[in-house]
Amino acid sequence: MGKVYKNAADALEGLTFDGMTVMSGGFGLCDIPENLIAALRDSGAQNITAISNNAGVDGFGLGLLLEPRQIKKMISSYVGENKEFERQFLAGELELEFNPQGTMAERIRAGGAGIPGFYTKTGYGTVIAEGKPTREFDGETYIMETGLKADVSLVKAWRGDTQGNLQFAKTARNFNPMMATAGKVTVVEVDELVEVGELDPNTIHTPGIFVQRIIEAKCEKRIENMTVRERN
Amino acid sequence: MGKVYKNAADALEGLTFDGMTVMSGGFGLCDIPENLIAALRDSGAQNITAISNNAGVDGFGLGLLLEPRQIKKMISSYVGENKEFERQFLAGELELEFNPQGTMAERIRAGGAGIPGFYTKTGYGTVIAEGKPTREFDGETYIMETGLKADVSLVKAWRGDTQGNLQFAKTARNFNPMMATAGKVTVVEVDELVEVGELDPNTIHTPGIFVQRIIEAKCEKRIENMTVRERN
Amino acid sequence: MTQRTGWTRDDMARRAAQELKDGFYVNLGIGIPTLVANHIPDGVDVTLQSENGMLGMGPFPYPDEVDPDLINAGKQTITELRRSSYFNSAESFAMIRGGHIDISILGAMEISEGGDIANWMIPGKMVKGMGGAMDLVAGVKRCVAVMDHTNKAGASKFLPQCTLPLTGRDCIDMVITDLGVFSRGEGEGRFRVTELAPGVEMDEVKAKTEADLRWG
Amino acid sequence: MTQRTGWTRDDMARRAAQELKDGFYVNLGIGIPTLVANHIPDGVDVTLQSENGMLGMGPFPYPDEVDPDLINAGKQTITELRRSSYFNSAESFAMIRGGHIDISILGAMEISEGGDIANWMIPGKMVKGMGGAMDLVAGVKRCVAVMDHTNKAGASKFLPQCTLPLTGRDCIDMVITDLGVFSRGEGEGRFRVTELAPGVEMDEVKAKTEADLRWG
Repeated sequence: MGKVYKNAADALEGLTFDGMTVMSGGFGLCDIPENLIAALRDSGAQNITAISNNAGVDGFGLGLLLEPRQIKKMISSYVGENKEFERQFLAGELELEFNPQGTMAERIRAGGAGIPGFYTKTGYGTVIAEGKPTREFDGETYIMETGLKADVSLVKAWRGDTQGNLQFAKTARNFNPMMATAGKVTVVEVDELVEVGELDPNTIHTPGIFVQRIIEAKCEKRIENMTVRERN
Repeated sequence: MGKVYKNAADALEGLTFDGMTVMSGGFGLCDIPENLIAALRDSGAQNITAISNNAGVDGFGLGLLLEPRQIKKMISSYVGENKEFERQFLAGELELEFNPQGTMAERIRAGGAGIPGFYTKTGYGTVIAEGKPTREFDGETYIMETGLKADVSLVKAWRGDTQGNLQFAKTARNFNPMMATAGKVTVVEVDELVEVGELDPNTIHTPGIFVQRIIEAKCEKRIENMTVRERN
Repeated sequence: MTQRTGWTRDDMARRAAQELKDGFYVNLGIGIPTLVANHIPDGVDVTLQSENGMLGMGPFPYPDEVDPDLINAGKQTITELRRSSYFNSAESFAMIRGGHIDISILGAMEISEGGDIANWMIPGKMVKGMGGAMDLVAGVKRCVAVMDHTNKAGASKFLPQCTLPLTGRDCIDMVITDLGVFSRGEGEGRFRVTELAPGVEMDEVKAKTEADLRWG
Repeated sequence: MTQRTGWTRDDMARRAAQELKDGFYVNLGIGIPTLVANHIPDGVDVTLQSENGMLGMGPFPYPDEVDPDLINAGKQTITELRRSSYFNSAESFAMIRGGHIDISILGAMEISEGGDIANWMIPGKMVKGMGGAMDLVAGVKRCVAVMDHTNKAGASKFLPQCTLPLTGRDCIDMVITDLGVFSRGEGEGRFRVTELAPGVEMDEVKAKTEADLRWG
């Protein structure tokens, strides 16, 4: 029952198929599961529905899957740092479902938590609300959003132990913990794989129950928008 | 705008009133906000609706508020370690609303997260579902539960800094973090009050935004059910 | 009274422990299910969840290890393991409700032939509450109920319909009693007798069971 | 073209910063709102939230401090403060949706007289998405929009109804433009002119505003 796999290709073995739904963690290019995304591309799976806050950039992140046209549909809150994405979208080759970022985060949490639907004020009165059930609470109208799940969730963490307990670094946490809960199978790449007992049980962000496979892998960690100040 | 108060009485000053709704953290007697509960009793507030997983024991925890009959209604998942509770309930002096423990935890989280309602399978087909709206998702029926909020939340944490950032110890976390988010005003007692910067930002369980007032206080930390094994 | 045949409480716990598979995440209820932890087969590594917010529950502490901040859902003092992690109650029940726990073994007052369970209240008596039981039976992947087959008066607790208020509907996959094991697969309506306790004859089971089982 | 009167982008940011009170938790949008951080009044201590999962956002890093694991919602590299805390996106938006952020200052393409805001898409152009904007305007206690009063063609951006797809309905409490400040209190339908930028006359505001304000 070991959860530790040799490398990304190994970790995705038997999990990929045409028409699959994949969640992919990260925010912008910050701690995306780089190696697992590349292995998913190499698997050749087609017609993927990808749930990810962003769509990567050309040649990196989910951009890797866009070029060989493996993605059929994206569910995201913010895209378009990516020329190939724009081209496919404008040519009608790519479906796109925008979710408000908080709604998306909550839908993923709900999916993992066995909550099939919840009400939110976000998007009421906008195109986002079109076709969605509404309900009044205390005189205010809310729209119903549904839980999201995936066949496979790809997650990037800072440290993980051999039981799959995870810690995330700083703002690299973002969508990763919820996605870990919402995949039928969750595969994780970590900067540092440690023995069980090395992580303080009080400071684990994702308990190992949500993790089925884990690899240690080197990450490029690209910076999308380097902004610095001068020392005076 | 300092959040640090001298003691429990000081921290509740101006917050208590007849008919108020109070959330009180802890599980059993494990890390309940002992000192704040005692100060709430001393405030003399009447007709309190108390939201707490349990109701304390005679003379400790929420039991302190039961004896002087300050509680009108309890929302709990498990009670009755408490003779006075039983007496008042059987005499019809105390209203009691049972919630499944997970539904209760999620209702409190929802209250703090701006989610007025959500669907769950828990309790479907039981008395808990009576009178609640239902909805089908993928052929299964779920019941709707609503978010819970409080006028004041009383929370017990292990360590807190002067900005209200909190850490909880082991299983003493329980309901405390969600309750911190669901109070109009959240008052916290900690074992250890530290300076800002002493807690690792990566390991904070409750960010200070949810905490309005904080005190350091000595806790008795009663053990409800001491169970040990022998060294052989 | 004749000499008792069938399983003792400890036997039932031992039999329930056979349902645990290597790598499982497990929630054990109070009573007989607690004893299951003593009978986990060799080579089977499971992680115990405590719904008040812990994975990787360890054994009871030695007297000098007792920590008031470390208790299980029965409010007993416990210990942590190297693999342990802590989380809040909302996260704990997200885990339960979301189907992440592989198996729940829990006590029962009554089980119906359709897999309903009643184990939280007796009308007319002081009701303590359902705690996490309703969430567990609604959320956990597989639920195994352990109970005596009959009550003290000899009446069947395995019934066409539960007479006590339900904890959950159509959620029990296996029932282990002092007389044997009763199972139903995914999508099967009724239970089959899949095992008899030593010395127990099918006739005795039939005589003591009001529920309509698939006897064939 | 005549010499420009009214506020510059920096002036607008400075004016917006006056809305921050000591102890506030604040979310700043991109564009002019980002500049607000440079103008926080002395003696006012606020905590900046970044919706990708941080409270206590610090200034941009020195070149040798850059950390790829530490970015803001605009994906810019930032730093942490002693008070900082990190959390996941669900927790971050629970904070926003639950009304725990005191104020959001954000850019706008159009504002309606009823407090609607449009700031995320222009039909016919490539749409990048709303990111967290819809959650912010729906959830934060008080929303202040900062925008130029007119577009490059001189047409009013303060309108009876937004012509662009909405980000949120009836959610903006104050509008700061290059011409002045427009406010409405809790439960008030329309905005009042509460302040004019230096050199700006009410007639100019009236001429450049299509929205029906409470001019009185």
